[in-house]
Amino acid sequence: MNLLYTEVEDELRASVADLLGDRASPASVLAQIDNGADTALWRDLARIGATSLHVPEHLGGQGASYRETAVVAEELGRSVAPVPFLGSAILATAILTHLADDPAARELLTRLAQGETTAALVVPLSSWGPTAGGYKARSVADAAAAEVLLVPVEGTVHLVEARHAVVTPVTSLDQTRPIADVDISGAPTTPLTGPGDEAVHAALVAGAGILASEQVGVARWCLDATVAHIKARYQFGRPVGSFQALKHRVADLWQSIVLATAAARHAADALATGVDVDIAVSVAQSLCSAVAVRAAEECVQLHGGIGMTWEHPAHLYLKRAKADEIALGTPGRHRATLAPLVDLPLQSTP
Amino acid sequence: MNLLYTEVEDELRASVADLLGDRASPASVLAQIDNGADTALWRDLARIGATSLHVPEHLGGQGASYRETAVVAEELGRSVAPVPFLGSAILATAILTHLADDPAARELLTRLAQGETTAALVVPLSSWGPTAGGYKARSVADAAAAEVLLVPVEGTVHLVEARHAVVTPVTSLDQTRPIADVDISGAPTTPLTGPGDEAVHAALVAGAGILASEQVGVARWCLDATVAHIKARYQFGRPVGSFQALKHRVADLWQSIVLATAAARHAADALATGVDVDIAVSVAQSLCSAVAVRAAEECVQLHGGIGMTWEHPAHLYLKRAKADEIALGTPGRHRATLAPLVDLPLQSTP
Amino acid sequence: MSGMRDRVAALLSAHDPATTGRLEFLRARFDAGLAWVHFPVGLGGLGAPRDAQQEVDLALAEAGAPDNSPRRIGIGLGMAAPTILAHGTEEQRLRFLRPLWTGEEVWCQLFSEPGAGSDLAALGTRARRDGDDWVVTGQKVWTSSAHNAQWAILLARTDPDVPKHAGITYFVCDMTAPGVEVRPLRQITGEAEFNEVFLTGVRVPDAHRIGEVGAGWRIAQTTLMNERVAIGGRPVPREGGMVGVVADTWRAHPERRTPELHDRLLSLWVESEALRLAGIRLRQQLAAGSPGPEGSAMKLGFARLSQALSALEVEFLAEDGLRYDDWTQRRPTAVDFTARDAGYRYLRAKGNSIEGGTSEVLRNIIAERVLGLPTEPRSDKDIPWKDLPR
Amino acid sequence: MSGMRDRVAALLSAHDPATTGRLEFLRARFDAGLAWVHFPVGLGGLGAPRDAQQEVDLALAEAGAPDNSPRRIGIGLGMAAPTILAHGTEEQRLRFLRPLWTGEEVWCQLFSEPGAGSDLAALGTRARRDGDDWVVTGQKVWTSSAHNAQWAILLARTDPDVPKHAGITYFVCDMTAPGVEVRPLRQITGEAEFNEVFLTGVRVPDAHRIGEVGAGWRIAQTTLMNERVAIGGRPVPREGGMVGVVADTWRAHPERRTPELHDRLLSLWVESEALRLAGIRLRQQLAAGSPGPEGSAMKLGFARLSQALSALEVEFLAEDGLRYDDWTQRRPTAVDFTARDAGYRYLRAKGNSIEGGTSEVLRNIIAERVLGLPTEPRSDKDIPWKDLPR
Repeated sequence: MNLLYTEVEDELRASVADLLGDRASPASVLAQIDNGADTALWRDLARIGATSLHVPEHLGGQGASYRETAVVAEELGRSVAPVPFLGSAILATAILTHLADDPAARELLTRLAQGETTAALVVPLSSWGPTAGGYKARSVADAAAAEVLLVPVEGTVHLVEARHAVVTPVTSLDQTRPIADVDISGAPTTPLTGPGDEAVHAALVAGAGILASEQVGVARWCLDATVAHIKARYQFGRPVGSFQALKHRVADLWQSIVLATAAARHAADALATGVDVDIAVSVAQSLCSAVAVRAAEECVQLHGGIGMTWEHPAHLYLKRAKADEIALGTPGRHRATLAPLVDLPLQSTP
Repeated sequence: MNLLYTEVEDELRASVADLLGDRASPASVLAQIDNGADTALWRDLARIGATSLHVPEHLGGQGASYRETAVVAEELGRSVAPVPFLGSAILATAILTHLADDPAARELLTRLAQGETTAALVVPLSSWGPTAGGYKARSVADAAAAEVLLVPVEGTVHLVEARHAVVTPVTSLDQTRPIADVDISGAPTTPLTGPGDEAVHAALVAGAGILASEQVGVARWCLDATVAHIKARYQFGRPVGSFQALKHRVADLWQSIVLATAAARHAADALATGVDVDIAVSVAQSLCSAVAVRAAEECVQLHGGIGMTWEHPAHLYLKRAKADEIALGTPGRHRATLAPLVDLPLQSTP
Repeated sequence: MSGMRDRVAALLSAHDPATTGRLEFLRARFDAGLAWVHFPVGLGGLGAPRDAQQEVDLALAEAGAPDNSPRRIGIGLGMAAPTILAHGTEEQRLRFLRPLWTGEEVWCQLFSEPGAGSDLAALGTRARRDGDDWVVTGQKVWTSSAHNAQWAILLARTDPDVPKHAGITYFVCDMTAPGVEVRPLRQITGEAEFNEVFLTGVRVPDAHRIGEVGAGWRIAQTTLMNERVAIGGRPVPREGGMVGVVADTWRAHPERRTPELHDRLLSLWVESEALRLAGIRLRQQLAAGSPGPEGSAMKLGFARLSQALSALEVEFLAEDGLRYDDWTQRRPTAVDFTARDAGYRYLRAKGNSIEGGTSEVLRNIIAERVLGLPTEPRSDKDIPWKDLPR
Repeated sequence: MSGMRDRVAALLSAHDPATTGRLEFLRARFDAGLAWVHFPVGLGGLGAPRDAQQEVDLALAEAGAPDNSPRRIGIGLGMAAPTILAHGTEEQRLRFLRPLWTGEEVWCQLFSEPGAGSDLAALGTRARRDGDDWVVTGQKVWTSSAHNAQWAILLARTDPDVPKHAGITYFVCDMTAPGVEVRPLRQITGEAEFNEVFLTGVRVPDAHRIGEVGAGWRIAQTTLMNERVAIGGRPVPREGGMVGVVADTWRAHPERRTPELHDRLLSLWVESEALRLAGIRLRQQLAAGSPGPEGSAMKLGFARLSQALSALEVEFLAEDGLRYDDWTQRRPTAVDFTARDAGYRYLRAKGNSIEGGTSEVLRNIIAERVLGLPTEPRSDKDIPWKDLPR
């Protein structure tokens, strides 16, 4: 188990951070908030390989692992860039990787990996655990920008061209992650061979595990922004960051981010190695969801009035953190998942 | 609904506080901790009428109500005096009041009210909700000092002379509230006529409601002691109470005690009037249990090292608060009780 | 008290609400001393006890009389009026109070600044004397109703060379005067309840100064005290407010319930009920003539609970919690937690621990004024405002 | 590293653990430089990297060699030894380190005082120079092992006329000297792990002074830094520590489980696992040569979790949680959370946020040293110790 960032990962982080710093600073994200997904940025992320790290090379990917992908997720969380990373590069890609014996899956996967198109998994973003799937789904992440939809119906994943489906964008609480309602009734579909339920499960687990790293990125931005603000903001003739109550609160926040970072790294490492995956992912989701929300809430509060304004980017992180808490299982649902895995049942099995 | 303290109640509080100040200061309680119940103090409390306020005058009591009794409970909480108030003056007395059609019950009630003897209800102090009762019970409050035991068995309350029972004192976490294991197997019993289950239920409800006021008293002592300490304790050339993080913590504590006081007053008022009793009691227990524990824990922590020593009385309040949290239903059990009462069920009833 | 009933009857018989115009009725009510009975005679009151008002309001409401839309003119009623009464000249009282109460003239408050929030006394908007006028320049923020207001109560710095509390003066500012620019201030909910107000060379006649030059800070305490009382003062029924909204959401969605959320909801329900009871207790204390400091506990609790409850609601709603009703920049005149969706409640509630005094400042006040804890070492009290670090 | 294996083999062949007396073996190990390999040659070490130690310990344990009971002599190993190495004279190192490491001489620490806890630099125990000796008078507290100790590291004030940090000197004090009185200090658990130590005219030779006169505060930082490292340094398996104890209690009592406690336990389980992972991460950083500041996060988390978990356990046990195992004033030499009942764990855990630096002080340190937040205004740094308010 390696919970550190490798040198390669640090370099990757630096190049992603450079790109995002140029193209998706919080201020520029805020300015373009009504434009939906930033497809130009997405293509550039694909060009530096950041969207297909965990896809094998023979399928057009970088042949690295979820460890590296998690580093990208952290940086994307830190910038709240509106790109279809979770929906396309994680969820859809994981499904296709799992069903890669099917030539249509393989073909699409290669196109996704090369950034030529994006896809979405048609389940509500809040999904966790066995998912019924079906012809309709509400609150589907990154569906509006997707050209291809992956629709699980009765154990089989179907591939549907988005132009044949009814994709209705809805107003998203998280303004930097568009959601849509999807209805594929009557659309021509290509069923993919292979175990669909398993593929969906694997995708949700991978998504939840990588989401934890995104949440760490969100939390870190919030901590950094808060610390910078309370150093610079003077009230009562002192920087407000010299007041002990505020110092203790940001210290506690830092402490919780130390824990969240370890948990998220463990989840990414587990996804990469296949060891201890289910426990690692649900531990990370339970913890990192709560830490990101708390960090964003403290960020708004400790910015005082300015944090309540539209012009300050703090709200983008609050909305992302709150939506991420729901995404791919709430903390409570992940704890319920953990209970039997760690032999802490509510009821004894007879 | 009157949530204030009346003038009469204020006077009652003053006289009880006077007596306890003389005879049961925290230091003197601590010094006598190994002696069990303070029977001399109990007799003096009875002499000023403080132990039978809610008992009708024709049964030897003061003919007041649970409102006044709750004020006494607050003061007893504030002093952690080791007297059998909860076990005898509340639980046993409530049972007997409910079964007062029975001459034996009436006769015992009168003796209790006049402070001639004490009794105990033989159920674990942790009981809440339907109680099986039976010939044996563990962790019974105030049983070791009781002359008479009230034992619910299969819907009937039995009166048993303590000398005929096996009463085994056990070491109590709360050193100021002795507990014992009781076994009445084979002892001669006098069954009391009347609805035993109802009587036990009424006693537990009254006990839980009054306990909330005791918890408020515990919490207030802890807040007062903490504030006094941090005003007087200098570190870094300043009173530690001038450090903002500590100020905010005691402010939050004060805020929670404001809420707890209102809830406890409401429970006492409801017990006195018979209106809204079940909701008022479970609201008060859920809240006041938690507030008392937090107050005691903060008290120990904010006293620093001295709060961890045996010689400082803070630990008596910590132990009382923690035991009270369990007594007559944990906060979680009271919330479970509330759920159907306030139409917030977990499962819908079909 | 029966005197009140007679006066109400007299007003109603002289001005039948069914046939009298709204404004005419309100003016008549003011002139009858039934506007705020605890105000002096001639200024809309009768010098009666404050709690006689309830009976008057009730009787008039029963008779179908129009009210003065108190929520729309809350700042005038709650903050400007008590201040003008306490510190204004007789001329100012006569000029301002009647149209304030009838709602003919809406008021707003120009106190907070971008650089002076919790530390209001650090404010930097300058007023310089020029003949019979003051010339005011600066920027104010978090001003509700500024776009509808005729008048503002204004704090401005008239002397930067003395310590910050000593150099502030209290004015009434005409919001229609040249140099007053109001810009909507958009919030994280998307709407713009508040405004930024830019003051550029605005001329305020000295006759619109309230109190002495340099006495503004002390006078502002009257205003702010009344703000806090107003916030803690509303009675609520069981499950009133946010808890009721969230409880109803729970009841409507059995399929989304989990044991974890159940216990959290019940905890918050319990705390909301206790806060409600504490509010009742506080009002009983006020009625008994012994007001306690519990108002600050109410405000802290209200902020905490509205945030925790709305957070739980969004989480509970899961796929619906991911949605938002509308990001349009609306211009609401009052906050209504029930008219919008869960996401709005969650975001708007974040302001509850900031507006009207942050929870951090409230905790300081409780610690120092209620619990008597020592203040922190301060360096900003004795040095001239212009030399403060910022 | 293979050099280590050869040295271990050489030690074992010269001193077969099966036939060599314990003390004799430990002395031989020290003299072979295998006690603490990162110490210098001649002082029990080889000047090797710190992480070579693990291999040595493992190889010796496998060979059945006795260890030096590190928990019994933790203060000597963790605090006195690094300080003597860093700041002592060669004579002092040679005199003290060997019997310290072998456990022949137990050490304790005379730092904290009733009036100087978090603010250790305010300590008032006086040391006055008298010929070749210092004469020490004062009271120390929270001294573990004082009743078994031969030696103490001692901080005393040698100059009250300079600011508090400047007037402290670091000594080694003979605990068997006349004037040293050790009294057990009973805790809320009933037991007395710690002691109060009263020093009355205790003579300490100047040769037992560590470092310069007045340099005590700086030197003490070495000691305290090593204390913090020691606390954060133990690796734990999943469900190691308090969480495992409480999880087992949960497993043992299906009849007491409720959904509410279930979710709380799982939350704490998750946090405990994350803390464990953070500890692993911290050790991986150390091993990679880039230690982070996460040690303070570990200590904060450990205190919080041990308290929350034990509190839950007592509540879960209900009628059994009302009981306590034993109030006897025991004299344990080390804390063992597993050897006693839930009530003991609950009470003892309260100390985890106080001992070795309170959680409040830790938060200050994190805020200032990790996050770079400004210090509070301080008045106590520049005035003579004797003039400090107290």
